[in-house]
Amino acid sequence: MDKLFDRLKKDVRFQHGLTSCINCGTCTAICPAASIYDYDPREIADQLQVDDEKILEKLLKGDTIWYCGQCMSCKTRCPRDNAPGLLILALRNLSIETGYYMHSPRGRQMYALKKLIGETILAKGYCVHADGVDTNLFPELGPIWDWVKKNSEEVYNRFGNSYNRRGSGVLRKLSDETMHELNEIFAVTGTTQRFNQFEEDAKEHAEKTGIDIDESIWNEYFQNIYENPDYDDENR
Amino acid sequence: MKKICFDCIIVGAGPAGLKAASILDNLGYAVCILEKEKIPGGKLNIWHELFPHHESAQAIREQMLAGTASPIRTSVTIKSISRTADGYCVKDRNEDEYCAPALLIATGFKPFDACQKEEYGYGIYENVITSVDLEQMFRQHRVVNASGEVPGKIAFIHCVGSRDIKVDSEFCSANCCITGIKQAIELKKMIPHLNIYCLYMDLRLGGRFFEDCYKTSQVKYKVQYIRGRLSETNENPDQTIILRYEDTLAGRPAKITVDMIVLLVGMHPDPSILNLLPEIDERVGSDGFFGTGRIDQTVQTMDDGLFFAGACTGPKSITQSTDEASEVAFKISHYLKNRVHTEMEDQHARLWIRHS
Amino acid sequence: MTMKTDNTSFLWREYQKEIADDHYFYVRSCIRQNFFPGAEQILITLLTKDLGIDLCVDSEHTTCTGIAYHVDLVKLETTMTVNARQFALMTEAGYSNFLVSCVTSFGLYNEVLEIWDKHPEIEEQVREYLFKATGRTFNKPKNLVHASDIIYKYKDLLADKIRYKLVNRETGEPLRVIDHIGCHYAKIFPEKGVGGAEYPSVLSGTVKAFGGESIDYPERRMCCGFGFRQYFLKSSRGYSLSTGYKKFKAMEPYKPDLIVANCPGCNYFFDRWQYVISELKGETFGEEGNGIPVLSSEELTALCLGYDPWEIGLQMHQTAIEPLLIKMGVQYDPNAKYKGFSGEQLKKPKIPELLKAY
Amino acid sequence: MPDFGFGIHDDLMIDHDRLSLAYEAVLEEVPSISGCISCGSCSGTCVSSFQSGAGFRKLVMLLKNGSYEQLQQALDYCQFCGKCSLVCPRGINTRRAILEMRKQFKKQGDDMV
Repeated sequence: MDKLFDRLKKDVRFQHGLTSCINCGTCTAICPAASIYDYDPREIADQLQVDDEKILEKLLKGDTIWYCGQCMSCKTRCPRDNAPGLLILALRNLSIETGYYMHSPRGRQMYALKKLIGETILAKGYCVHADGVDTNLFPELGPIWDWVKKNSEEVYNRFGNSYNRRGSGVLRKLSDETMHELNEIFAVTGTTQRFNQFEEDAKEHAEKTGIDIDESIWNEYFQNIYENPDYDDENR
Repeated sequence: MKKICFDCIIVGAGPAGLKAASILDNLGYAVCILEKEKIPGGKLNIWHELFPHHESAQAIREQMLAGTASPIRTSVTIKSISRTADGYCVKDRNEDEYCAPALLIATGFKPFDACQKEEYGYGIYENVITSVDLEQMFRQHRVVNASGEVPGKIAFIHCVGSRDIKVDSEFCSANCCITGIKQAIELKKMIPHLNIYCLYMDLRLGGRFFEDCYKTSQVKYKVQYIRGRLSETNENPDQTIILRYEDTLAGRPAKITVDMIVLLVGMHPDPSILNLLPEIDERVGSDGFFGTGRIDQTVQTMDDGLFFAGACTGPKSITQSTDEASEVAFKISHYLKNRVHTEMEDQHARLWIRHS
Repeated sequence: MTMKTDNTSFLWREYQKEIADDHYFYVRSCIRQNFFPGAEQILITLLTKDLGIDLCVDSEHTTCTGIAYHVDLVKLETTMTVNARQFALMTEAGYSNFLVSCVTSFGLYNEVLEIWDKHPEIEEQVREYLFKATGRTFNKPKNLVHASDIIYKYKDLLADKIRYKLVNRETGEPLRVIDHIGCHYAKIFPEKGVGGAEYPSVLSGTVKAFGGESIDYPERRMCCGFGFRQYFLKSSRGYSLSTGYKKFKAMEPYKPDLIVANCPGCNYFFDRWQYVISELKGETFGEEGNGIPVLSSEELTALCLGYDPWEIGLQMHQTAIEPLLIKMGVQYDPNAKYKGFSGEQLKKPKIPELLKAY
Repeated sequence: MPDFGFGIHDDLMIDHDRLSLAYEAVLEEVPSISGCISCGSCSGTCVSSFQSGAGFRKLVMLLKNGSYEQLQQALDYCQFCGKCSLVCPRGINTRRAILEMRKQFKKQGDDMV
């Protein structure tokens, strides 16, 4: 297998994301994640300046790379035109490709995201759809959302009159052909395979940690990693 | 409209121009200095004290002016520079012509226009000033914030317009670190209770006695150094300024609120004379400064009577500028001597005036 | 962007991007169709009816996969190919100007076009993927703009038609407006935003044209806190809330009458975090237990032009909009707020403990 | 109130507006610490930095930033071997400074010394 660094360098986001770092910290200064987690984008850029396989492997297996919120504020400020946010995308991609993402609690949350967002895309054609979102999963949606959900036909049809039906208004149903095309694109470009990998890896991990997992979204494993990815570490 | 001939014309009456003139006229050459400003002295006119010894800029200026007997034409706006068989002819706005076999460009530098770093708030927030503005305050012996109060907390921001691809200047201006330290000490002498913070990436203090200055600022004046580059400023309702940076030694984002911030603006090339000069593309560096910046003398000089000295060939301290000017003055002398030997007909070019 | 340093003052402040006059192919936002569907719909009306712009409202375009991309679910190749399909639909419809209502999408389309620009071999590969999966081909858009760009471009024209200015009817004072620009609008590519990344004028310019006062406050340029995976996973949702809270605390001393955002996600978070903060901390940021009303640039424009607040979906906001309506003197029917599509009076939603509801 | 399942985090940003009283006090006794240039010679030579993760440079930084908890932990590891004062290019009386730091925290009710 290629060296990890060689694989990382092939990612166009790595190429665009790092020229050279002078450790000035203008990125970390305004990084929302750095104010909340033990996270420092400057350090990540600095660590990637040297071709050190061990450092890279540690990053790929750790929690750190999953803390970034992708606001890309770092890109605006860098005096050397780096973009730590892009490096993060390249690192996470490699972490998934190598399977190292399963080494860290925050990496393992990929399964929950696949359930929440990935499946919505392949079923509805949108990243988010009202039918799959409720105040149990997202309590901050508030009482107004319970009202919307309860009266969804009455509420949404005011805006284009095509809720879950063919048409061009909001939350319209996409045609079977479109959904077929979307699925084909996912298959041809390798994301379908990636989704299957998330499922298989999750199943294996669920079994190892003695947690139930099934096809439904609100299964025990989903609930665990959605609400507390460290559940496993705490058990030990 | 008149035409005057000299041995050498110097463009710029700053430290480099004045130094070169003093040497050339001591060697017996006829020199004329052209200056665009109303008074000679160049940037000495905007500084109060000079690093590292806190010498008076005004006194140094007087000294330099006293050192040369050459005529200095001020308020000169150059309209054109042409290369003639005899050397160079510089024409000003009044159609006066100054001709000489040698032309020395000593046009200095331009302080970085801090408005370009929008996120720093210069030109937006009143309590954001530059190192140049602060010198003006020093000259008036009055340092106050926008509301006219004596500040209690000031931060110096290093590398403004230096080492920054976002404003198209990736070089280090080399003199801002020491300028900041000098100004911090000056401020502390003026306002003893003041808290001063310097936000730096590296402190580049290569000059003689610079490190002394740094240590004095730390130990004697308790200036605090924070390693992190300013990322953005914001203004509070009371017009104090919040700075956002990373404390890179701690590896954490950080903030501080101050009454004023001083942006240590870099030294940028002043390209205004470039359009007037004959083709010299190969003698302008990728950074916009004149000359090649190389040690190799054969690349350095071209045998065409055009010379450069001072901060127009790269960021320099006054000492470095005058050192370079001295060296270039001797090169000019050498050039003029060689010319006299090879082209006897040039003899008659010695100082004559022709009214036309 | 490289610009020579002589004679320029502010590099970006006056910067104007290219915004085509007419003939747009429109792509929707996932988030906004769900939470602020009225904004999606009224944009179409504003452009076609009020401005007479030719707009293609297509029914077969999908998500751009932006959220999935930034939570690392889909591969870059997939995202690029899905985006290519959107461009194919535009090409097939005979359009070359692409109008995006979502800021995440806007940033992503720009990113993809930039990648193709720098790496033509990647574009070639995406063309192959797309053809293999769908049999489609595409042209790249000539002009890519965000919904707030068009409103900005025609702000003066719209201001002439305004029925309600952004002015407090009682005092005659301009309303104090916080503008929030979605991070991916200009932070990734400053040259793609009106006014660049630091002080974009795309919203403040519109606010001023409509009679309001734009407020500068600390944390103005801080992200709303979305954070993609940080928000979607409950375990890290505190990231979003904390960042949002920081912004509210920073804007509080300026007593804003209104928050305007050009990004569907930001709109959602500013609206909902006020509810969560009121429940968790017992704090509200407006007057008398009201929150600070939050509008998108379309909602704001429509409201000023005199559209019925419930027709543009403002009843779907958790933070009540009524304090703003009253200040502006907007005539509205409080009883029509919770009416359905059929005209039926729906049962009112539950009321939060602290945050005022109407 | 609904059970949101998440809350508002503490801000991990360093607030340099907060004056470090302990730093001021140590500075009073050992003025030479203001000359620290964070070069790290001390950490490089420190016999216990591999355990504490902090050489003298970092102690000063933690003291200045008011990160007292971390500082106290790190201080515990110091063996007073004095190597840091041998290598310090600014001639800081590091030994004296560390003793002063310890004294500071003892004063504030910490009885670790």
